[in-house]
Formats: sequence, structure tokens, C-alpha cells
Amino acid sequence: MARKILFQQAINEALDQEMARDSSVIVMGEDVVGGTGGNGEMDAWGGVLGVTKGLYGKYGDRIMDTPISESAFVGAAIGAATCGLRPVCELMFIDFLGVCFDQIYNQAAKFRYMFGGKAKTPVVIRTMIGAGFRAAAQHSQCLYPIFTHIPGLKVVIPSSPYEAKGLLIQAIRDDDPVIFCEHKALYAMEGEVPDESYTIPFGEANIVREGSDVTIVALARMVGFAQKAAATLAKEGISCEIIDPRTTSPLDEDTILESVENTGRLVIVDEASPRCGMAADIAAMVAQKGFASLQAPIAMVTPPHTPVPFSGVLEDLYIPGPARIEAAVRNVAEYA
Amino acid sequence: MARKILFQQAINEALDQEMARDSSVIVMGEDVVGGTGGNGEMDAWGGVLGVTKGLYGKYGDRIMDTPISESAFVGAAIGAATCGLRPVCELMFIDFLGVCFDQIYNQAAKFRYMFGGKAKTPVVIRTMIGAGFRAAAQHSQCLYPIFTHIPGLKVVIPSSPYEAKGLLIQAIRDDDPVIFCEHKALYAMEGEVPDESYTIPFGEANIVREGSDVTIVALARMVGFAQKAAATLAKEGISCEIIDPRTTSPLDEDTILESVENTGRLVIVDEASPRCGMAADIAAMVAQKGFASLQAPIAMVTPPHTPVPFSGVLEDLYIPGPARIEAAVRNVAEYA
Amino acid sequence: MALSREDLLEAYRRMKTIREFEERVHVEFAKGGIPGFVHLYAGEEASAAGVCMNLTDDDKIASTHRGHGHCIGKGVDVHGMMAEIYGKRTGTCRGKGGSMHIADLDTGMLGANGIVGGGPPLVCGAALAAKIKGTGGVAVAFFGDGASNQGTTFESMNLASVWKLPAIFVAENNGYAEATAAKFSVSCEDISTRAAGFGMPGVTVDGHDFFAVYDAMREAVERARGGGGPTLVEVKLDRFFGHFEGDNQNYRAPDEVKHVREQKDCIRRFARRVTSEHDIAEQELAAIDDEVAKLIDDAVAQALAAPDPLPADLTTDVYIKY
Amino acid sequence: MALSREDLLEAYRRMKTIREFEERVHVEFAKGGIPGFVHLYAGEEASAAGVCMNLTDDDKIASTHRGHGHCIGKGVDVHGMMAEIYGKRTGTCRGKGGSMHIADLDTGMLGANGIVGGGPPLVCGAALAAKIKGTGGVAVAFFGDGASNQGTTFESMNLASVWKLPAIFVAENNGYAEATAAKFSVSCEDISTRAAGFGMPGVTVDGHDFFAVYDAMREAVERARGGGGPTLVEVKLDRFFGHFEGDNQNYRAPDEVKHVREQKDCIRRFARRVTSEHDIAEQELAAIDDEVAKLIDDAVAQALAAPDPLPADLTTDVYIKY
Ligand SMILES: Cc1ncc(C[n+]2csc(CCOP(=O)(O)OP(=O)(O)O)c2C)c(N)n1
Ligand SMILES: Cc1ncc(C[n+]2csc(CCOP(=O)(O)OP(=O)(O)O)c2C)c(N)n1
Ligand SMILES: [Mg+2]
Ligand SMILES: [Mg+2]
Repeated sequence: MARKILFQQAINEALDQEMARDSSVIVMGEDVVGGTGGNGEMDAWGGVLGVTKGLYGKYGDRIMDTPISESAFVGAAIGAATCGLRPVCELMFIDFLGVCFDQIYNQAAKFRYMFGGKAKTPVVIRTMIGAGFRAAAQHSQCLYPIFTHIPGLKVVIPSSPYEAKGLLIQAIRDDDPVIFCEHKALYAMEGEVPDESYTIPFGEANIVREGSDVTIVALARMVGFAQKAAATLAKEGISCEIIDPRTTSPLDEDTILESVENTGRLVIVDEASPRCGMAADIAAMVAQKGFASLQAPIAMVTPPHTPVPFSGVLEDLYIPGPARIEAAVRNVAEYA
Repeated sequence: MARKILFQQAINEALDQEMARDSSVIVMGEDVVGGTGGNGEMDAWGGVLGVTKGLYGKYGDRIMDTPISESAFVGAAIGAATCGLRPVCELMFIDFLGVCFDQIYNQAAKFRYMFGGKAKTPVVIRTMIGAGFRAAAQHSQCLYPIFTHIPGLKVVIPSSPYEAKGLLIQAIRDDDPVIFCEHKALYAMEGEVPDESYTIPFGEANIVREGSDVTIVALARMVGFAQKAAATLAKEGISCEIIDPRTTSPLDEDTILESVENTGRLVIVDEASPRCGMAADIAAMVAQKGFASLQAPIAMVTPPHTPVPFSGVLEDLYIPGPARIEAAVRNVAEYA
Repeated sequence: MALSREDLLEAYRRMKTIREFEERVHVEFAKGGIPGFVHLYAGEEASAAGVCMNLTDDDKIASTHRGHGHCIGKGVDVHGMMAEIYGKRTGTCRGKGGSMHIADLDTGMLGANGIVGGGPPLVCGAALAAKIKGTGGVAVAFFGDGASNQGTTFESMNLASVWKLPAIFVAENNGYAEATAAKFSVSCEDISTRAAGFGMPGVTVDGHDFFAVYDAMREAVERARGGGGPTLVEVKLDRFFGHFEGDNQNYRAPDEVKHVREQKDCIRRFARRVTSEHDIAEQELAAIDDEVAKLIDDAVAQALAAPDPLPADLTTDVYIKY
Repeated sequence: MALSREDLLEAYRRMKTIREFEERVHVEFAKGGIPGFVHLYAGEEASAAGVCMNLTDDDKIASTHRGHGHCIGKGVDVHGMMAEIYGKRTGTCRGKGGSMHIADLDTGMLGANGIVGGGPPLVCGAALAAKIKGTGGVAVAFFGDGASNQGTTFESMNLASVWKLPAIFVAENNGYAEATAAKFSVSCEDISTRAAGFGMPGVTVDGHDFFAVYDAMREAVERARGGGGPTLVEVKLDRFFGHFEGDNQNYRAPDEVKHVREQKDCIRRFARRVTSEHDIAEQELAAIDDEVAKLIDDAVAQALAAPDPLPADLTTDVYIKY
């Protein structure tokens, strides 16, 4: 049965159902319980924004607080995964990858290859992405292009509560290392989510809106902005098809290429930094494989090549919004 | 006066001349001296491949061995840069960025922006890139797309002894943080290098070979491979223009776009992993800004989306070589 | 080098300024005027002041996410700080950094830091620069009990020791890292125990007592300036507010904060001692209180009235030249 | 739990196998047949054997760039190893990993590692898995004096301690990290001193003495299996070869290696002791020597004759499913 719940509840529910189903699933991270070692309540926080709240009461020691030692505990999750557990490890903000990145890209991502196919590392790293919280340069980044760059990792970026739950369950059951990116500005998004357990396969894009004039590819929070823009543009007579890849590695190239075949025009909207970013990655793929379909330059709508500013007026300019998407679509639609 | 020296001598000479010229230039890294604390010779190694050999004799304590604590000493180089020195810090292999990345992308890269323009961080991080040494998955990566992704960093990738010297001197004098990538397979390359000091500005591509049919963009070791391919293709009547961007951040977009305007065809050759990689970045830029010139799909010649294998037979297949470049060029040249 | 009357009044002024600043930010945050994540330093003032009273403008400090106190202790302008916290163009960082990134290189404040453990490596560099340039300066890394478990912190202590740097590591142990108790996350009783593993002296002091902090720091600074290498100073103290603004602190015992505020207020303790032992009159302190109150009022008023950054500011200050 | 005759012979066999393996790789490398970076373990055999003789197949180890000895100590097949070092399809990792990445999960060998300090976090995970699954297993992190300064190593010791994991940290202090002396890079006399900062027992033992290593490890393993948490065991030893093959070792005193080989050979010391104190005949050891020599000959011959990986292998084994 589907009911409306928040994105963050969808995450919680996915964890809950998988922990109930499979005793090898464990959860760890900074304050994912909260209160460990103190004189107050346990499960005091359930994650810095409350996403894992309540799991401690049900699963006790299978959800564990950690010291602030990301290399050690992310590495521990990875090591435990090679030894038969299915850890879901929280890296609070993706911005913190710099203090534990080696364990992810040199260890987890490469074990299977380096060891000639003998290792299996079913670890999930859940992490918050994105701007919009006035959290400034070190707590607002997207950075998933960096993980997408690395062979051996899978990268998942849900844009709705429905996808959050289905993709997270898939991530936990998946036998490869998965980076699961949760946009903090989506936590409060409400949407229909089945109460039973279900999975969404990786590498299958979602066609969020069908259209015939311009293809928009968008991820995470940008999907909603693209929808807003598309609604406005529809009134102007421009029909947009919106594709949400949902996973950037693997990437569903076919769905994007098919759409561009129909529309001939492509706008990619991404909140990550532009250089060697996700928008560039998709643009390059289409410029290689879908060139014959293209009737206009590919447009990329991204933030500028700057850190994320603190001040609200600047941050709002930094984040690609519906207005910039509309302008980009109009541009490519008019191109002849 | 120019004479022929090796790529690694060019690096050494650049360091030597800058240390002589400016007492605020210091060098640090693991075994950049070699022998510290021991019972044998000092300057025992001069870097793991001997690149910094001899500097200790001239500059004493201005070149320093470090413990294996990349976060601490890379961070120290960065901190010292904010306090008036010009450190050149060696991260032995770029593959090790995972144990010190935070200091680079969250600290050095963002200081100036976060601090409202008040900080200056003139640090250079020298690091070895690339495959070909049978050094396997953790000592053969390119990874510069990750640095290129980060606003606030500059990324330099020389392809010849001449460029190594001029770009390194520029990097040391530059007031922004610079990642200086040295392909280990180029160290033994010989080339003409002026003995006096000179700089090569960042963001100015080098047109390595002029041509009219197909533009090839290549970096580092791939420049030589592209030249080989171009020589073969010339005999077949295909005229290639080869562009070496030399710095990926800033990127000289104009030179690439102008070339594509003339040729209408673009092949990008890069040794980095393909997803969100440098080839994708350049392809996307041209698909946005040079679309009208393009007469064929953009071709990317890169390694597959896999870690670097150990076995020589596999590694040779992994690395993009002249044969694959030729095939890609023929393909786009024939496209109609 | 006993503290003069002026020094004591200055120490009081710094502590009081921190306290007023933080209490006021707390109030303003609750009103909704202040954006982002804000971590308050109230309760820990004796540490910032006790440390920084030993430093000059040539000395450097690196701070943490909980940085306001260190800034004020090191002499950063309060008006600029308040404007920064509001994201205004007149802020210390022109509105681009916010509470977690206030830096002021002129006063030797190398920056608050959003990354736990981000500061200690930078401090090694600042200390190295002082050593190489022969300035006689020292550099101080402030970090919390939580940060004491970060690899960067350990590495930095080792590096400072092997390079014999004029660096001082100040572990502010307030018992919690977010909602996790140090009793759990730090695997030894006193963080200062770890100094032995890095061949440096380590000491634990009562952070509610300005004088204890000051004295331990004086010794450490003297050692550093004299070429004796680094020291680890653990300061045990308590925070008056939650981890960040909005934290309900249910991981603390119900009466914990009340008890701390009543029994362990470093400023009241300081005031009692200097008025009884140091020939300082209560009125002198009261006068400072008034001045500080006005200063903070004024800082808030000016911050509120200040202009936002300009749209063009979005893309400046990324590089010096690109 | 005294060692039986069989145990002693087995310990000898493992040490001798490591020695022969490494001496032979040295010779073959010089001939040019072996690609890549190769770091030899010869001289340190008593550590691998002394540690691993306390472990079962259910226990896990994580190793370093200098991993051959740990592999053999833990029971990885020597033929597979040799083929791997030659990059052959019959290698332990089908030629994709090479010397620096040999792993064999079946025998509990979680991998050599090209990243200094890469192993300790993984060992925390292996120990956690044992703890959660209640297998009674332990996990051992081998790391060098150089790696003892890596943040990951410190963090892992703290994590293992706060989670009370059945983990053991074995610091193999051979005096050098590449060309840099531990005397410089490690800021305390004994690495085991650092244990106190992580609330765990720490001990330093003579790594030229198999029995010293074995006994210290036995205690640590018992503690870990009994729920008593982690231990730091520092093993002081010497390497017979350079950091990697091709190293001229000019950072060592001119006669250092000669002295070490003559005076500090752990295998000869072991042989002397077991033949004099343990009722083991020299011929028994000689018989093992012969077997081992044949084994290594055979491993090299087979490796040389083995096929290279197939071109299609380039793109397999990246993901289980993509
Ligand atoms: C690398 C990193 N990990 C986690 C965080 C999230 N975080 C911010 S403050 C904090 C707790 C810090 O505790 P402590 O060092 O004791 O300082 P305190 O807040 O008590 O002053 C955490 C976990 C972070 N900012 N950076
Ligand atoms: C993170 C990282 N930094 C540096 C290196 C280069 N490196 C490989 S081995 C080594 C020395 C290691 O010394 P130690 O830990 O003492 O081990 P040993 O070689 O003596 O066995 C170094 C610096 C690396 N592989 N990884
Ligand atoms: Mg704390
Ligand atoms: Mg060593």
C-alpha cells in the first residue's frame, strides 16, 4: 500500500526493512544513534538530521556510533563487507570524503579487480549532498562526479521518496560498493511510497515527463526544478522530456540517447561543479554516440566554477534554478 | 642556451633555479632527500625516482623529508603557503590523494573564496601520474580530472621536458594552489630545454602539430602517442592538428574551438578514466560552444572504465596507444 | 611573567566579549535572522582567552567549527564577525564564509574550519613558516575531543614533533562530539596521555579556570619559542549550548547544562578570583560588561543594516589570476 | 599452550618458505623477468610466522606492500603467489594484482596493499564482522614503522579500542620507511608507547626471535578472543634487502646489511634453538630446506610456463553486475 511519506522517512524505512530482513545488515556512522557514552538518552539524534532515528530501539548493537575517524570507520565498513556483512555506513556530508577517500576508491572500488574477481564488497555509503542550507563551502558540495569517475563504484542519486526507498534497498542488496547520495534539501519532500519492500534497478533512468521538443536530463533536486521549468515552458508551447538517470554509475545511456533521437535537443541540469562534472559526462556521451540526432548545441546548466558561497543571496545565484533552466531550454529550442 | 636534458632533469632544474632565486621556496615530501635519521648517506634518494637529487646539498634544511603522513605534510605545505612561504610539496603518487585530499580541496582550494579574497595560498603539489610501469591499480592512476573538478585549484600536466621546466617555474611563482602532474613514463624523455629560467603561462595550449582534417587534443604521454598516430595518418592523407592544453584548469578553450572550427572533427585522447574525465570535459565544452563547427561525432580515446591491471599484456591494452588513436581519427575523418 | 592588572582586565574583556557575542547570537538565531549552521562557544571562554593571552599578532591559530571564541580571543574584529555570521558584504569574509569559515590573516587567525581535524596540519605549516623565517612565532591548533580522534590530528602531532616545530596542540575536551560522549569516543582517560606517543609533553588542565589554562600555555609557548618543540595541552571544559543551534541536547543529563552554568562558569570564577586576589574592583568589571554589551548591540545593529553581497561577488575570489 | 614439535617444524617451514621465496624473487627480478615494484620480506620471517602460527583460517590478516611473507605465513598457495608476481593468468589474482595486491580471502588474507596505512581500517571491519557474527575470530593488521605515522593507523587503533574489537595491531618496525629512518619519522622511542593513548596494552618484542613474537601474539590473541579488545604489538626487526628491488640502500651504514644477515638471522636463531632445546634434529630441518627449495623451484618453473591473462580479462571483475 502506498502512502505519502517524507524522503527521509523513506530512507529510514528502507534501512528498517532491510535490517529486519537480513541480520547481516548493520549501520554505522557519527551519531547515527547519538548519545553513546553519555548521561542522557540513547538514540538521541538518530543521525544529524534524524534520518536513522528509531533504528537503535529495534536493532540495538547493529547500529553503531563511531568516533570522528572517517577513514577508520568507512574502512571498517568496507572490511566488514569483505567478511560477510552488509554494512550501511554514513559519511555525514559528502564534503568529508577527503578524510576517507582512499578507503573508498583505492580499496573498496578496486578489490574485486585487483584480486582477480575473488572479492565481494557489498558496502553502502550513505551521504548528504547539495547546497541550499546556507551551509557554505564545506557542507554544500555535490562531488558525486568524483565517485562516478572511479571504476568499481556505483553511484546512486534519488530525486524522490519513492526512489529513495527503492534505490536504497537495491543498494543494500547489491554486491558491489555503492555511494548513495541524499540531497539534504529533499529530506522534507513528500511523496507516495509503497509500504512494502521493493527495489529499483540500477542503470534504469526514469522518464519523469514525456515531451517532444527538448530533452532535459536532471538529477536529485534538479529534477524538481526541471519539472517547474517544463511546466512554464509548456505554456509557451515548448514540450520538454525530463529524464532522471537515478544512477550515474551505471548510467542508462540508452534512455537518454533515445530521447535525444526524438527531440534533437539536449539540456543537462546538474548541481555539481561543471568541470569534469556530471553534466559534462552526459554531454560527452551524447556528443559521441548521439551526434547524428543533435540539432542544436548541448546546453549545460550548472553552478559556476566556484566554491559554494555562504550568503543566501549568493547561494541562490549559485544553485541552478528553474529560471536558468528555462532560458537554456528556450535557447536550444530556438536554435536552427 | 638550450641543450638536451631529460624530463626529470628539467623538473630538478626548475626547482633548483627557483630555490636559488627565492628563499621562500621550500621542498618537502617523503624521501625527497632520503636518509634522514639514518646511518648512511644524506640525499640518499632525492625522491623515489631521483628527481630532487642534489637539492639537499645546495639548500640544506629548505628541503625536508617527512613521515608518511600525507594529510599532515600536505596540510603543512598549505598552511605554510598561507603564512608567506612558497612550498613545493611532493605527493609521491597521485594515487595517494585519498589520504590527504581534504587539505587540498576543502582547505587550499577554498581559502581564498571562503575568506572573501583575503587569503593567498601559493603551494605547488608535485605528483606522479600514469600507467606503464606495471605498478598496478594503486600506483598507475591519472586522477587529475578529480582536481580539475575542484574550483580553486589549477592543474598542470606537462608533456615534454621544455614544458616541465617552464610550467613548474610558473607554478612556483603562481599565487594560487597548483597541482603539478608528472607522468612517470615521461621522466626519461629527452628534449631541448633552455638553461636559463623561463615560464610558460597557464591556460595557453600548445599546438604541437598543425593540420586541417582532424583536431586531436591530448595530454602528457598521450601527446607523443598522438604524434606517432598523426605521422602514420599523414601518409594516408589525413592531416591532424594536435593540441596539448598543458593545463586542464585553466583550460584554453579558444585554441581548441578555433582548431575545431577549421577541422570540424575532434578526437580527444586521454589516459584518465573516461567517466567524468578530462576527455568528457573537453568534449562537453566543444559540444556546447563549438557545435556549429562539428561535422562528425566527437571521439574519445581513453582507457576502459576499469582499474589499471598489473599484467603487462593487460596494461598495454589498457593504455590508449597510437593504434587506437589512428582508428578513432580515421573514423571521424570518414564520417559524412 | 605574572599577569599585570591590564592583562587581567584584557582577559576579562575577551571572555566577556565572547560570552555576550554567543548569548546574543543564540537569541538572534532563534529569531530566525541568522542562516546556516552555528556552533556556540559560550562556557569555554577561559580556553580561548587563556591561550590567546599568551600570543601576539605574529603568532597564528587555527580554529574549528566552534570558532567565534577563538576569533575574539585572537583579536578579530567583532563587527566584521557578526556581519559575517549574517552573510553580509561587510563581514570578515565579505559574506562568503559564514560562521564556520571566519578567518583573519592579519590577526593570525587562520580560519574556523568546517572539517573536524582540518586545522592541525595547517598549524604545522604555520609553525614551519615561523621556524624557517625565524620570526620566533608559534602556532596553535585548537581542536575538540571529537577531533582528537581524527587521523589528521595524530599525524600533525607526529610531524610537529619530528620537525620540532613551535606548535601547540590545544585539545578542548568538552565531553561531547555532537551527541557522542568523549567517554565513548576517546579511548583513553585524558587526551593528554597521547602526547607520550608523540614524544612531547602533555598536560590536562581545568578549562573552567583561566589561570590554569594560561599557565599551561605559557609554559608551552615558552618551550616552543625556545626551540623545544610542540606540546599537547588538554583543556577540560563544558559548553553552555547545544552542539549547534537547534540541538535539544537530550544526550546530556537533564540538569547538566543548568549545573554547568551555575557551578562551572569560568567568567564568574575569574571575576571572583581577580576581585578577591588581584586588587581589581567589581566596578571595573561592571564597566567592561557595559562596554561589551554596547559593542555587541552595535555589532548586531550594524550587521542587520549592512548590505548583502553583490551578485558579481559570486564569481570573484576563486583565484588570484585565472 | 606450548608449541608442539609439529608446530615448531611448521613454523620453520613457513619461515624457510618465505626466505627461499624472497631470495629467489630477488634473483629472478635481477634477471628482468618480474615486472613492477617488488618489496621483499626476507629477514622479517619470524614476525609473519610468529603471528600467523597463532591464527586459524577463520582469522583474518591485512598486509602491506611488503606482503609475501604475510601471505605465506597465513597459508596462501606459493604457486599462485609466484604466478601472480609474474603477472600470469594462473596467479592468485589472475595476474591483475601483482606483488602489491595479493589477496586470498579463503585463507583469511585480506590483501597486500599499495597504500601505506591502507590495512588497519579494513582490519577493524574484519574484527567487527567476527564480533557481530560471534565467530571467535580475530583480525590482525600488519604495518610498518612508516605506516605507524599514517592517520588511518591511529584512527583504527582508537576505533578498535572504543568498539572493543578482536583486533591486533602488529607494527613491524624494521627501522626504515623507504630511505627514511624510523629514528626520525617516529616521534617516540618505541611504537608500542602509543598503545597507552588508545587504552590498549602495548608491547615491543625482538623480531629476530620467533618465540618472542609468538608469545606476545599468543597473549594478544587470547585477549582478543576473550573479548578483551585490541593489543598493539611492536616487532623490531631488519630487512635483508632494499626497500624495493633496485634500491642501492646507501641510506644504511655500509656494513649494516652484512651485519644483520650474519648476526640477526631469525631463521638461524630459530634453528639453533629448536635443535638445542626442543629435540628437533638438524636433519629434520635440512629435509624441510630441501622440500622448500624444490617447492620454490617448481613455483618459478610453473609461473614461467603459465599463460598470460587473456585480452578479455581487461574488462572483467570490475563489478559483480553492472
Ligand atoms: C571530517 C568531519 N567529520 C564530521 C563532521 C561533523 N561534525 C561537525 S562538529 C562535530 C563534532 C566535533 O566534536 P569536537 O571535536 O569535540 O568539537 P566540539 O563540537 O565539541 O567543539 C562533527 C562530528 C565534520 N564537520 N567534519
Ligand atoms: C599513502 C602512501 N604513502 C606513501 C607510499 C609510498 N611508500 C610505499 S612503501 C613506503 C615505506 C613504508 O615504510 P614502512 O611502513 O616502514 O614499511 P616497510 O617498507 O619498512 O616494510 C612508502 C613511503 C604509499 N605506498 N602509500
Ligand atoms: Mg567536543
Ligand atoms: Mg619500515
